[in-house]
Amino acid sequence: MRPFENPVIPQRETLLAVENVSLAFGGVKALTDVSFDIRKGEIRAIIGPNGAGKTSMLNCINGFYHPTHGSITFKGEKRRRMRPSAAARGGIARTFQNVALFKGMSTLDNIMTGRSLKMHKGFFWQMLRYGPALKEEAGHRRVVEDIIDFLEIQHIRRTPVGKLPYGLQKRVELGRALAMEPELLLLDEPMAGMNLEEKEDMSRFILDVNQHFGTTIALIEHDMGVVMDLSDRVVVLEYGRKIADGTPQEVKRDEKVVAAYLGVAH
Amino acid sequence: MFYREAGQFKTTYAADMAIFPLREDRIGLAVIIVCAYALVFTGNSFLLQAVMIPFLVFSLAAIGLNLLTGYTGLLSLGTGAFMGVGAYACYKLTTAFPGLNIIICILASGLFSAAIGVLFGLPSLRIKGFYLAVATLAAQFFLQWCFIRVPWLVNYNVSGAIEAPLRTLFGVPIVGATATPETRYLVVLTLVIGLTWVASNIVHGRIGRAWMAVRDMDIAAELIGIRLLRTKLLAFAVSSYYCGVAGALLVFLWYGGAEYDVFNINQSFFILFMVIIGGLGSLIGSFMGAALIFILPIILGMVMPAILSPFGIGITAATVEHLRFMIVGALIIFFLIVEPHGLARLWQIGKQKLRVWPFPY
Amino acid sequence: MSKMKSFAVGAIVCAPMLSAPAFAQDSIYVPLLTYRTGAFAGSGIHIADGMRDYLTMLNERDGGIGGVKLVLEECETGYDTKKGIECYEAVKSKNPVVMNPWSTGITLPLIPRAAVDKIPILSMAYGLSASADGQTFPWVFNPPATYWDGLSQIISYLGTKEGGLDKLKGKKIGYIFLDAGYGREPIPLLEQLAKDYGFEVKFYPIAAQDMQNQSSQWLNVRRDKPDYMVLWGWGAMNGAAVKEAARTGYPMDKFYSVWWPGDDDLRATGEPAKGFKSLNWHSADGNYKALADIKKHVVDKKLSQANPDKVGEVLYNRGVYNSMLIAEGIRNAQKVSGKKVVTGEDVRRGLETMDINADRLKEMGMEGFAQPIKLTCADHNGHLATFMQEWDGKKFVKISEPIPPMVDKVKPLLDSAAKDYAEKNAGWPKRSEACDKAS
Amino acid sequence: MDMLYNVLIDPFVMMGSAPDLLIQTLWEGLVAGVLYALIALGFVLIFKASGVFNFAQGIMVVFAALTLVGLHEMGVPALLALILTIGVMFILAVTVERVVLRPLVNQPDIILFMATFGLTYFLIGFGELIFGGNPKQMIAQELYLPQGSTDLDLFGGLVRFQHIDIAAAVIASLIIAVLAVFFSKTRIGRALRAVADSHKAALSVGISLGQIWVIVWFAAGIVALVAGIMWGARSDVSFALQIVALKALPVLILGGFTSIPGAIVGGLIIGVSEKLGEFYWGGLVGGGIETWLAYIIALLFLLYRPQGLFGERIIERI
Repeated sequence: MRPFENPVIPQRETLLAVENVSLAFGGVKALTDVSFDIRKGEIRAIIGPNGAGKTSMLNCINGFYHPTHGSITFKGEKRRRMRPSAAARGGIARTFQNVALFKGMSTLDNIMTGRSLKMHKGFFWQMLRYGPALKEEAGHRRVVEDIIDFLEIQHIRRTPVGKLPYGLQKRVELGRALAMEPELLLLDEPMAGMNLEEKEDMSRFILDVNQHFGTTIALIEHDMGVVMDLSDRVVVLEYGRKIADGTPQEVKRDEKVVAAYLGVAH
Repeated sequence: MFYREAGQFKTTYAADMAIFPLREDRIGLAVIIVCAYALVFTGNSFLLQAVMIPFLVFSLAAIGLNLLTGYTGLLSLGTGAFMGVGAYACYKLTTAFPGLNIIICILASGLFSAAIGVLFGLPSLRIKGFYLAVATLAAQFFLQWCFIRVPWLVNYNVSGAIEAPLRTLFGVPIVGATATPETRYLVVLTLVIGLTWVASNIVHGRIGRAWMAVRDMDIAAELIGIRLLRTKLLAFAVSSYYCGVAGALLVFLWYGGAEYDVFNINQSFFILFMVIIGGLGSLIGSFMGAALIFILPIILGMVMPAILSPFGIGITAATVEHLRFMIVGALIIFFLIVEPHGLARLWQIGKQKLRVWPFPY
Repeated sequence: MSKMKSFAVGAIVCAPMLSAPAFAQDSIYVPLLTYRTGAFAGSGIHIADGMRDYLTMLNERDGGIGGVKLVLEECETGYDTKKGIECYEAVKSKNPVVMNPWSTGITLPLIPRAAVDKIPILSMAYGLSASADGQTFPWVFNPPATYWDGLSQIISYLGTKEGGLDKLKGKKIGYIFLDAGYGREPIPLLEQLAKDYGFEVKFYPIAAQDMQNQSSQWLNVRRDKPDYMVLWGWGAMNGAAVKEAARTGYPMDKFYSVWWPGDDDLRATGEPAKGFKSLNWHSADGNYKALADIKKHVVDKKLSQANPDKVGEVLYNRGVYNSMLIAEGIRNAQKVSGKKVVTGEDVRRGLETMDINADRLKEMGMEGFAQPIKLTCADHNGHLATFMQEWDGKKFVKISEPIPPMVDKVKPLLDSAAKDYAEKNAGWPKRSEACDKAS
Repeated sequence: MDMLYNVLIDPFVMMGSAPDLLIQTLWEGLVAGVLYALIALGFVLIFKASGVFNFAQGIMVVFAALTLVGLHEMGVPALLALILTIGVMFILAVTVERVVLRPLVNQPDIILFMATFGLTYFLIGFGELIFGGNPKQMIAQELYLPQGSTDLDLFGGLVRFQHIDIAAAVIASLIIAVLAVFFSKTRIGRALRAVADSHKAALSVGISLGQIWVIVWFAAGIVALVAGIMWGARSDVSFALQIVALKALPVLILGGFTSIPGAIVGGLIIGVSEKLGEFYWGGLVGGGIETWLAYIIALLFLLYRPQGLFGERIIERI
């Protein structure tokens, strides 16, 4: 039940494999024949210029978009179509580029929604809010309070998230994703729009999550410094195609990547 | 001064999760409930029969709609029809099983309206916002047509209407003409308090959070594993259940008999006013909205002639009605401008002021 | 903060107004449930004016009834059941002597309450037809005719026109009706008559929300080509139906209606509506002493809300007739009980022993205005023979002698309906009220 | 089996055997459709420019017609009454902008929607207070609207075209043409489209939102007046008309809330299909299905195409 009790497993087996994925909307191709893998326990970065198809890639992984071609294998299971809620049940959680919190609810309730999948007491007990339902609720509340402590957001526990500054909202969103105790955590630009101090905090949280809970992380980020420091391996997309894949050092030296980022004509 | 939370510590999560964590709130609620029951002793049958019973019935319907529109963000204009399903179901149940306790009939009738609600909620997966609202109009008009067209629903009564037969609880008549306003009021009050308590439990737990998540951002809700269709349909079911029970109460404990036209589109709008003026996503707001939309016009009807007559202005019943319409319309706009989040938010702001009084903040 | 304040102030000002004012005990309180607003106001306004003006006239001319002033109070229902019930509760505590709900929807919920609250209901030619049975419904009165009477009168008029009811065999009769309890009530009788006399019936339901959008039903009429059309409408539906009939080219002289269309409904179509016929049981003009008195004592003194032109029109006179029944009920009650200030219980007895014969009509200045009517303990309706009137392009003109209802067809239906009602409403009280001798 | 025959074959046999009735039904459907479309058009104009779902459009139809007839009853000549009524609709537009919209700017859609409910109540009370609640006759003749009808012999039957209906169709097309020109050729029209796309964009090119709102509400008021005159001439002017106006809602879902051609085509589809449905299939279930048929049609259509007839396919982003 408690994420803190999970042992760190330094295994390096493949958790998720993307094979020849293409995605098109009408005539517009968002992704073309992209393949890469994510290994258990690593921090995998997906980078690329604007419009490279990074977010589309994440959307494919957690079932929000369905690839036009290709397949995605998660935990050894190969599939092409899947409902996002099925991805969630499979252990994929994510945060969003433009914070997608439940604005009318408090921080506490937002993170509690992350526990939805793990709450099983039925409608009858929910109606009475007594006995098993109350016990279950209190148990999950404990987990959520631990996450709140971990993310250092105790002071905004009861504030409606719509009223929070952007940086804190990002943190609450991470909290909600963590509450799902995911095996694979997808982070879409977790540090966008943050100042240096906030970025440092967020980097620390991401590393802590990875190390303490052993959660595999795939993240999209524009700040190259952060990407190079945090990630174990990097995949680079441009115009929906993969142009490089490897350790930060390898990618950094790649000519195509340099060209893509500096805007050199091909 | 009277409203201090300092010094009230919670030692368990369960205590902190209570719906009214503050001692002052709990005392206030207890006082209100005691007062509500004490109204029985006023013996004023107009107050009980024409003000309080309808107010409670409408509050219940408003809670029902609020669960759907306020908590789950699904706009519905079919409330009147769902109330009708409850009323007709209750009539069929109590005439088919005359020995069955009427309270059980009323509570069971909601199940039928829940089922119908689920059926008409199915499009909600694909349709959103005002489009869904218009889709619920299909339910409103279709069901209304069924009420008048299916004579089986009214037991083939020539009048085409349903009438509340005599039914007793512990030997005391609670339904039918011989039931006193006092007993009717007690039954309605108890049922409404009980159902409100259940609603409050639901919205404060897992299900309520799932509803609000769907309301605030359905895509994100789906991505954290909330099944949209199931959640929305549950909202339709629970909401329609409440509306259905309210409809059954309306016919059996208030009107005493009704034609299909009671459950027309205006009834739906009437409940929607209450929900929005009271505050979307607030149970207490549902009561406040019902009070404002239902009781205020009654008061206006009494006050206006009284205010105008000393000035020598004789005012006809029709003019009072016209002015009533105008004032209610203007007040709806006024309250929306003053506080778009409804009376419930005003109430919260008021409480906040009390909490910090005498300091400004 | 200022927002909060204004809200609080509003609440305080409103709070003490919930107490109802009581009336002095030397008067008789007659509440009038009327509707001058809403979708049916077009019919409601004239009726309300007629009712109010006649009773006001009695107050002005005679100082009330038997020397006791009437206290009149209108309560606006908007033809809405909810508001109607609110009105009932509001007036109940002021000891009303009789209720006129003026809506079938409001009447139905009030019927069971009448016996408990001891307030008789006078639903004049509307409401629950079965309530004509005084043994089952001692507190409800629906004179002078039920809808079943009305329908049988139309059919029997058609029979006379064809030269015998048996000549209706093979004819097609279209029934266009407001799709509500009111319009549906005559259907069982219509179906039975069709079986008995071998004619065919076509049904054209009009939903309340489509009252002014009837074109598809009239297309059906065009296709079916009924020999006769019978209209059972109310409010804006009547006017729209006549207009659509004219548009479709349905022959007006084959278009018949129950007694609810008013002059305005026909005037909207005007000349093309010539030949349209409807039932009525009272005069459609203003040449009576009672109406002249209304003009003199009420309209000319600016005590009326009515447009003076409307005095004497069908629906205005309908209101006058209703108030005449109220007044006679009260007058009779004074006689029966020996009290001046009568109660609802007395008026119930008064209505039950009411006998408005020709002499009495003359005394009231209503000779020829309507036919004599007599109610009894068993018969709360009177089943008056109504006559047919025709629209001549400008006004309604009486064109037939009174047509008696088909008692043999209607009576069994009424009896079984009353029995059915009492059976379905478990615990329906047996009549315990004693039966007074006619006065 | 009989039922299948009655549903699937018999209506078409009827259509074939009596083509005159079919044509008449189609014509009635088209006329009703034109009137639905006019009411829907008022909704669309306002929704497009201000994002407000104006529930008061139905009562505006009644209010406009009532003002026109009421003024005439007070002795104002018909054409002057028409001009005065247009003036009243302008005052209404300005008042709505000042009193309702401006204080509620940037509120959620549902709040503005509710505010128009308040407006509906107010206008009902106000209209009845001033003009009384009794139905009035439309002054069709005084406004030089054609009377009478033309009967055509077609397929051995008679098909009747009411002149007032033809006039309604012509006037409706004119209004649509004028609106189309207005939106594409004039500066204000283009500004309106800018507002529809983005309020911020409109502000940044220096268009006052307030003016735009007044203009669209005024335009919707005029459309309401036309709808009121036409429908009033068919039946009469009373508050019961407001309920007919609800029929514009399924038209809106079919056509989309923001599309003017959608409102027109949607109106015609709803009008024709409900008349056909009532005439050929209604009898099977006792008639009167017109009250809900339009909604069910719109609902089924939405399930198939949630964005409406002319809407863009929605790609959800996150």
